[in-house]
Amino acid sequence: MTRTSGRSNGTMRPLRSAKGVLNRADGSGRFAHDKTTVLCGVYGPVEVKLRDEQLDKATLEVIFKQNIGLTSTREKFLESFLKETLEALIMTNLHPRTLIQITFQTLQNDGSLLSAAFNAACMALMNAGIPLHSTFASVSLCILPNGDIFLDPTADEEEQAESRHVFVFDSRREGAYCVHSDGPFLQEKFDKCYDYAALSAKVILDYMKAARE
Amino acid sequence: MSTRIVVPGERLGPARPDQTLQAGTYLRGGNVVATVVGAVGADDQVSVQGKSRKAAIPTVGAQVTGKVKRINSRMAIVSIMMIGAQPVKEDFEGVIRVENVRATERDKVQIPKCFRPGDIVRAEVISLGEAHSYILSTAKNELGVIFAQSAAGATMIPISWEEMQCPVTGAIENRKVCQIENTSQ
Amino acid sequence: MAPGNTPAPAPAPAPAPQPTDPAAAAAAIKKLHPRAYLARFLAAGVRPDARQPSHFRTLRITPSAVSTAHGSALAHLGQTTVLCAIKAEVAVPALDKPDRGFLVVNLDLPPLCSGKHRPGPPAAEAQALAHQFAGYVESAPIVDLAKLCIAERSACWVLYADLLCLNDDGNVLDAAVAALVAALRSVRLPRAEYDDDDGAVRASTDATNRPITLPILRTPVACSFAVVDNHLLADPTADEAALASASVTVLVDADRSADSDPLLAVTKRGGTPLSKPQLAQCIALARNRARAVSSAGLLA
Amino acid sequence: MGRLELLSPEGLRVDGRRANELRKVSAKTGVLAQADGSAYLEMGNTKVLAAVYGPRECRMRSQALHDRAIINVEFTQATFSRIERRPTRKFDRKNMEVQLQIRDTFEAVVDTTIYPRSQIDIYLQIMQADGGQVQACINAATLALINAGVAMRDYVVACTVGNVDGTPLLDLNHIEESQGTPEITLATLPRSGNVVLIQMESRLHMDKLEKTLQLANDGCAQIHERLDEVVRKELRDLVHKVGQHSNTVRGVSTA
Repeated sequence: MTRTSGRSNGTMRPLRSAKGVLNRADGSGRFAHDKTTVLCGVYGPVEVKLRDEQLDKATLEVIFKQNIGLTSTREKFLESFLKETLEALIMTNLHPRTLIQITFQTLQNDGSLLSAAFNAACMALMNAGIPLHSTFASVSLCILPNGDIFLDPTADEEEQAESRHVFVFDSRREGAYCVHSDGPFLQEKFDKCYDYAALSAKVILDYMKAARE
Repeated sequence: MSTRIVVPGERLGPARPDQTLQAGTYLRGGNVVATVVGAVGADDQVSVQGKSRKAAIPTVGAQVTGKVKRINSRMAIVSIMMIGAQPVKEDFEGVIRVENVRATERDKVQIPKCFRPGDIVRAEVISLGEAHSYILSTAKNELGVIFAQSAAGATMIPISWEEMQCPVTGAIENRKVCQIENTSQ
Repeated sequence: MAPGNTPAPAPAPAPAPQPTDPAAAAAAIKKLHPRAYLARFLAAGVRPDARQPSHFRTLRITPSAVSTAHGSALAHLGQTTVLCAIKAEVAVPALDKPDRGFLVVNLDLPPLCSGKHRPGPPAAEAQALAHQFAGYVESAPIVDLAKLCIAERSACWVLYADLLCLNDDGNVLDAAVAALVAALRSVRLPRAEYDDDDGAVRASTDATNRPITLPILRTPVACSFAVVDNHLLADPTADEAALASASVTVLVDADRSADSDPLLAVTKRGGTPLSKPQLAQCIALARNRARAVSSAGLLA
Repeated sequence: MGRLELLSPEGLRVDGRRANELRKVSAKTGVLAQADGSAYLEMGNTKVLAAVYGPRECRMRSQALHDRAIINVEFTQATFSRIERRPTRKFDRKNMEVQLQIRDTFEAVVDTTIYPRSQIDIYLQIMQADGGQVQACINAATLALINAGVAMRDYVVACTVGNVDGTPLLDLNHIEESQGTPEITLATLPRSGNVVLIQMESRLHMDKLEKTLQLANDGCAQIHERLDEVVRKELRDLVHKVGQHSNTVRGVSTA
């Protein structure tokens, strides 16, 4: 099976990014895997509502908006997923009893949306000067019914795939911060995806580093 | 077992004028009546003790243990986690006002020199307060901070009634310390 | 372990107000220093409920718990209890899938099930959990939806699977998957016929008409783990989950649980990065669990 | 459609009961570990689960009363509780009305003054509905409150009664309810004989009322007997356990 775009299975789509695109936010970033584009704005640390205040660390609030359709439980799931992972990557203990608000807006969705969101978050958090334990990057893959593994799939490819996988790695490469795989898949293929994702995450991190300079 | 078991609404016996009503009972038409399920105590002390210990809420005079949630110049806000020796399932909120921190030199008390967020304190409920939290006091020797961590994250050791020391860095921090020795004897 | 998640060193034992009673002292430590309380157990290689770190709680299934439904089951995982009831209705198939029926799942965590949940719209956490659950059901279908079609483009079955958590003592997801699978297996539908003339669906009047069971494709078993201070705890209770820095859920097929068989889903959320061997350990434990559940005949 | 014969010439009802016969009542308390108190109750095919949380800090502090606890009742019917699936609606007026009725019923009997500024939540979940949901909820809530150790002046027991052509029928099921039968729900405090709830939304001649209410009262007495049995049996079991592990058992202390 070949990919419609003429890409090879292990090639990512062209990456594009921009930082500081929102002038009212404390930090912002836009990240695009070709057509899939997510904009992320970071506000904070700001005052937190008493109810959400935490003694020893900052409270994160993640808001995810799609470009089309009504909000559903899908957004809540993505928000909780992003929040739990970002909580581990941001040095929240440096800003106790404050709020860091991270807002995502999908500009266009052509597959690998969650990965684009994570990558946009990394750009925006760095832009906002929020201390991180490390930079991070996310990679999506999918496995087709014939066993081919496609890196950075488009929406059509995700639709045809038997299983879909999202990974988040940090620059220290200690392990996966977040894994979400669904659909039937073999463990050996999963292991392969893990390795591909770890390698590709490094490529994205290098790209981010270059984009920063 | 000779213990008599009663259920809510069951008559325990006629009320006598010299008697005070015990927990778990009420008066109905000259009789003492149970309000909870349980076993009846000795017959001169008509009382019922059921699972009501589970349903503990702070009362005036009760000793409570809790964690300091936040402080400001006027008060420390405490999450009440235990009433007496009984852990509560869900925390209640209480405040220690600056004038209730200690018994002497009340006008010199500075909250940040007595409590820090995260400290575990023992206090007494002195009033149910008005609209908001339970009003607590630590103005007794056996009340105050019973557990605190230093900036280095170590459990600090009390060295006087107003100081605690970090065993790792040796740094001394100010607290309104609870004198545990007195209570455990 | 990420530096930000490093737990404070285990504090000294909290002085209990009445140190005479050891049970009361333990209860006090559990309440005031939950992390230290759990850490002490884990240091000794056991958990507060006497389980080994890799042990799951006992799964029990009470089939056909609701007589007003076409199929139902009550799943108990320790004290966590989830009820699943399935009602079937007839509907028109979707335009893009004219030969398929529907399975609509809905997982609800009402305030009844835990002191955490308050009345009103479901909390974000509960919604996220419900979505994760629904996502698993969609990406690894349990029922062959093509067999739920009564007449192409005209009529099909819709199975509404309503799951209600009755008691939330952690790991609702695993219990919910078990309740759903058991309930789907207990479904009995009347044999239905589509009448072309008036467009009505009627129960077959055939004298030998026997209720039909659902075409089950697989038996997913969800196995969740919590990471607490670098310990991997299978099937966490609510107290353990509250202290966890990361969670892993592995979905395996109990009918095909050999090492070479496919997995159905892997989700790892939260802090603490997990390496490939750690993930592999979760997967191996999950397969063991699925085999145990399968050999106990719980979901047959 | 002709009216269904609710009472046969032999005096039997659609489900074979006699006019003054209750459905089978069975109950169990302490069924939910997370709740402070809980009960599961079946009256025939009407099945309800009750959970009590509290007394605990008021969720909305502005609602707290300085001299007594507030009681909050949430009543929900599972989507699968009836023959027809019905999706749960957020603000169902009928449900809210039931919630208020049950709340008022228990405010009259729970000793709220000993829990100032706190809140007691009673969650009622109908698992199966076959008529008489309100009576089942009240009976289940009584058991759950007793199980939680919340102080009550007496049990509250509830019973419904209908009237078909002058004959009072005890404990209507869904078929009987849906025939437009006049129906009264009565909740009483069995020991003092006080009535805390009486509800009727249909037409019944004054002359028939007394006889109907009398039957409802008899029904309440029967239900009280059943609930009392459940409570005492479980308490006996607990005391037995206390006897076995002498001192450290939460619950009943035999001081």
